[in-house]
Amino acid sequence: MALYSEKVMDYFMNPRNVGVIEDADGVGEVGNAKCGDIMKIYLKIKDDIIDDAKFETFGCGSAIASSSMATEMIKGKPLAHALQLTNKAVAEALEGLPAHKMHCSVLAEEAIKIAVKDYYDKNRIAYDPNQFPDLDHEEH
Amino acid sequence: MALYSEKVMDYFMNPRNVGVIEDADGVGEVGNAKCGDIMKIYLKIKDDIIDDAKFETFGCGSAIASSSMATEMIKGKPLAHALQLTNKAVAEALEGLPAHKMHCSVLAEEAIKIAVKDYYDKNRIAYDPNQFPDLDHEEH
Amino acid sequence: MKVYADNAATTRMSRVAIDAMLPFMDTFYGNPSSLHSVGQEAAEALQKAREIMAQHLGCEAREITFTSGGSEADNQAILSAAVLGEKKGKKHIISTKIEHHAVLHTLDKLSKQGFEITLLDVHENGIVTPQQVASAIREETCLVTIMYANNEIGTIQPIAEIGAICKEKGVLFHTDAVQAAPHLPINVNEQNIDMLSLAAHKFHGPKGVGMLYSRKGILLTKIIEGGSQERGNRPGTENIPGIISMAAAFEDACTHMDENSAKVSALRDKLIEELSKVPHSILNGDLEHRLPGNVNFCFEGIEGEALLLQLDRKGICASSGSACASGSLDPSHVLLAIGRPHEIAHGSLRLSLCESNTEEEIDYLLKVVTEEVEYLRNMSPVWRDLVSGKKQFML
Amino acid sequence: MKVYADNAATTRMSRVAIDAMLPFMDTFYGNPSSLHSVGQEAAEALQKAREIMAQHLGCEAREITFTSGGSEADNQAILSAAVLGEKKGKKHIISTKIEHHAVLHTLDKLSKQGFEITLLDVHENGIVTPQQVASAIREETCLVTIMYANNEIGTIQPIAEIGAICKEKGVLFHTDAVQAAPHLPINVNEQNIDMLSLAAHKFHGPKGVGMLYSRKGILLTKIIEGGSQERGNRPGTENIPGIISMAAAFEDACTHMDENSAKVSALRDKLIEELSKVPHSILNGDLEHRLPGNVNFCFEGIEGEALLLQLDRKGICASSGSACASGSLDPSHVLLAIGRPHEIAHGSLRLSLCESNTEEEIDYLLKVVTEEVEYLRNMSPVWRDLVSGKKQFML
Ligand SMILES: Cc1ncc(COP(=O)(O)O)c(C=O)c1O
Ligand SMILES: Cc1ncc(COP(=O)(O)O)c(C=O)c1O
Repeated sequence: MALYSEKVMDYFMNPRNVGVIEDADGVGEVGNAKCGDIMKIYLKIKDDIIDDAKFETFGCGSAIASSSMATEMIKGKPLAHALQLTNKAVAEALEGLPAHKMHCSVLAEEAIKIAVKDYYDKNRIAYDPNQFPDLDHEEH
Repeated sequence: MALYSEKVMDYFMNPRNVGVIEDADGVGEVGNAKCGDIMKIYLKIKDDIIDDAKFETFGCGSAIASSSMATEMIKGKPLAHALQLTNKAVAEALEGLPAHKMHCSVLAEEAIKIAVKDYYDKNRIAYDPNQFPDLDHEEH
Repeated sequence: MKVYADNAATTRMSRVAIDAMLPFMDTFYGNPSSLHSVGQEAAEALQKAREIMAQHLGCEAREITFTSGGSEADNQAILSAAVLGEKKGKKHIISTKIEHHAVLHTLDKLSKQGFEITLLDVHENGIVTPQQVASAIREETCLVTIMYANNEIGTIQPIAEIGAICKEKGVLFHTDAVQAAPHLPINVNEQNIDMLSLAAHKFHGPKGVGMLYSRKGILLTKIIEGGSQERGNRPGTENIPGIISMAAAFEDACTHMDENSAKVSALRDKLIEELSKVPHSILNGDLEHRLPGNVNFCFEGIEGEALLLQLDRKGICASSGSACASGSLDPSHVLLAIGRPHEIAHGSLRLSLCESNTEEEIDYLLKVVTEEVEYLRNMSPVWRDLVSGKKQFML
Repeated sequence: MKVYADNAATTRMSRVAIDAMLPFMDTFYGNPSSLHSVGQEAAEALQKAREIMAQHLGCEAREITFTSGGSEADNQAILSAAVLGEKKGKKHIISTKIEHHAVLHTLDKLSKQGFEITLLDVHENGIVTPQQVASAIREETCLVTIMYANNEIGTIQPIAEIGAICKEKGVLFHTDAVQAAPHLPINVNEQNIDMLSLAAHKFHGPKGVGMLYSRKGILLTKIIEGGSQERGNRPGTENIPGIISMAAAFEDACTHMDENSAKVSALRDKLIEELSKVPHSILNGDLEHRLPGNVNFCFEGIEGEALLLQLDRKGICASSGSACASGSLDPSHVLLAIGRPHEIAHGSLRLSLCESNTEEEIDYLLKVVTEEVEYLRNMSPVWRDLVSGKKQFML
């Protein structure tokens, strides 16, 4: 019973999609340094499809793995799909996270949603605000 | 730091003067089986000298060693000498007893004194009763 | 000849237990709380040890808390039940007069804190009946704690039946299985056990390691404060080599329980049969409901410590009453509880066997014990009085 | 390359410690409470171990109580002082904000029982001054408990001076020397220490064994009830192999204290000098009053756990904050107490060395730590904001 599953270690050690998209269509940043985790997701969107996704993360192993896995799960998928991504799905794709690290998958879910919202806002696309997390809350 | 000194073990393992003197001139018995120790000392006395001394003991290793050592310390000695034998002297001759076993040396001292008193009583020799332990007390 | 017949006091570590331990001293020496691989290797081994223990107790791994020994496990079980009881205003605890001091002294402490303690009497064979327990349980009872098998006289209690009564009445049931495990079968669910204590050094495992099983849902009270080891129930860096070794020894003993038990019981029965022939002696404990390795006799007219020292001189390691009580001048509370008078209780001998004892050793034991009892009787003024008719034999 | 740099979490058992232990597993395996020779051999070895510990602490053998570890020793010391204090109506205890959880959580428990606890602040280097202690002592103070050296940042406290103040004011002084011993000299009389805790696994001894020194005359409170082992202060069959092994490891370390300390300090100083060159990093703890083996840095813009995992992948075992706090998401209470903001405290790395670490290992450590800090900074949005000027550097 190692702390992390092999999948988590793989996505931490060999993170997919790490980096910045300079001309991103949507950017989402959640978390704060005081709590020890910040995630930033960059999206490149073409015809309602996520053409590219990248992340930057300040945080623990499972935070890095969660953001890496989350970007992989939405790349090439329609925006609607990205909006349906749950933290549970991220954690399951990682073959589980320790209970006290589940919040990392929540951050990944939120960062993606905020990035989509950013894209909608920038492009003045109408949406239901209730489907997005509240940026101002401080607890993670 | 074994429980008992080598001397105690020697006097327990190879007890000197164990046995009965059938025609003893004085016999002293102290202790009680409820407390786990009974000592009986037999004295043969000639011209105020302890010609022979033997013991029987129901009790632990240090009780047996104490009675054996005590009989040895008084054999061939004047009665006055036997009356001056202290439990401390017995314990010292045994190179020490554990604190919770010191009462065994007290029993040995008392048994000898009671045996001398028995001799005085049988032979109607006057003595100061205060120099003898009180037979009736139950604590040891 | 050297004969170790004091396995109820402690046992020699087995090869299995030592071999299991060694790699965790200088190869897998990590702290399981450390995130790095050396630490996580230790964490994995710890979890595996927990699973092994759980498997043989019929419980879940997370229901196991490793402790520093049997005493700590007993203390924690009882204190936890007391804290839970107190919250509900239930401050009555039931136990027996023949428990180990780790239990009795914990109950003394609770009694000073306002708990009411009922110590059940036992019958002459050392057994407490389920009916006694049933009648003692009240509305305010929060715990029944009764040992599986007694360390001095080897009596096995009807714990499954007692457990069933407790379950029915909604009272927690703890059993001190330090002497029972792994000589007797244990399945905490079938036997209705809520909490159970073990100590590794009683089954060829290491000293300084024990275990508390506690059914899930029972909130444990910490007796040591600190880090969050053992799900927060037992702070302090885990004794990994000790725990691994305990699990190996336990598994080994459980696997061989039937054959060991058959072998040891046969040796025991021979000892009991032959020693019963010593005049004015008596077996302590029950003949049938008895630990495979336990033999305990009282011999009239002699004192136990002297007998022990004589036996030791002939290479035999035995005990009189319980080893832990040494330093005390009172005879064993267990022998008094089964009705032995003080005079007789002082003259007790416990021989506790294990599967490495041999037939030849038993023959030697019989010869030497018989001789030494006679030798000491011959220098005992009590024996003289009995033989001469000045006093009456009690046995 | 494999580098174990987490010796403050636990150490690899030394050959000396293992060799001392082995014979007590299957040759001298007796229970010291047993009267027979196998038991008495164990009792003699136990006494010898006690004398060895006493000799190197400058105390008497009977002032030593063996426990299951450092946490238990800390708990027992503090509870004993509290019980003694309460009897005299003195219910105030002084400690610091950077103690181990074994101390802090015991104090929390006492605080719930009506004790008033003063946790002194420490300076940015982690030091508490004797003057702070002197001004905090009141009429009702029954105990000052301050660690000899801190487990996270390695800061050494002026315990002899603090002890002198306590002695003058008639207040008991306990020090948790779990990290200090046997790397720093200890003499309980010269340093005016009334109680002191040790744990064997921190100095290449076994896990599951510790020790409490308590000056004669101080009545200890049992935290485990049971038999009369350890002069009645610590019931439970003694962990003889563990205790013997602890004494051997302690003696070995005390004998080589000067050379080990010189060697380890040199390695430490090189690490500190070189890591200080990493931009936007800071050393935690005092440069001078520092454990020979402790190095602790904060690196801005990254998180400690991720760094640990990266280092582990390269064969380096290190720690971030204290191992025992793992499972918690809060940054180390010690780093917060020395004034590191949360953001910075999250990015800490502790490397703790011992005498078997080598120059080559240090070079490897330096190379890998520098690389991995840079790697993680490059994927950190915080670092990007700092570098781009969107946020201001704190370090
Ligand atoms: C300063 C300090 N005190 C107490 C302890 C507790 O010791 P143990 O885990 O051996 O109980 C530790 C180590 O974990 C420590 O570093
Ligand atoms: C029945 C029983 N309970 C508890 C204990 C205590 O175990 P330990 O000495 O390992 O703490 C013992 C053994 O001494 C025992 O025989």
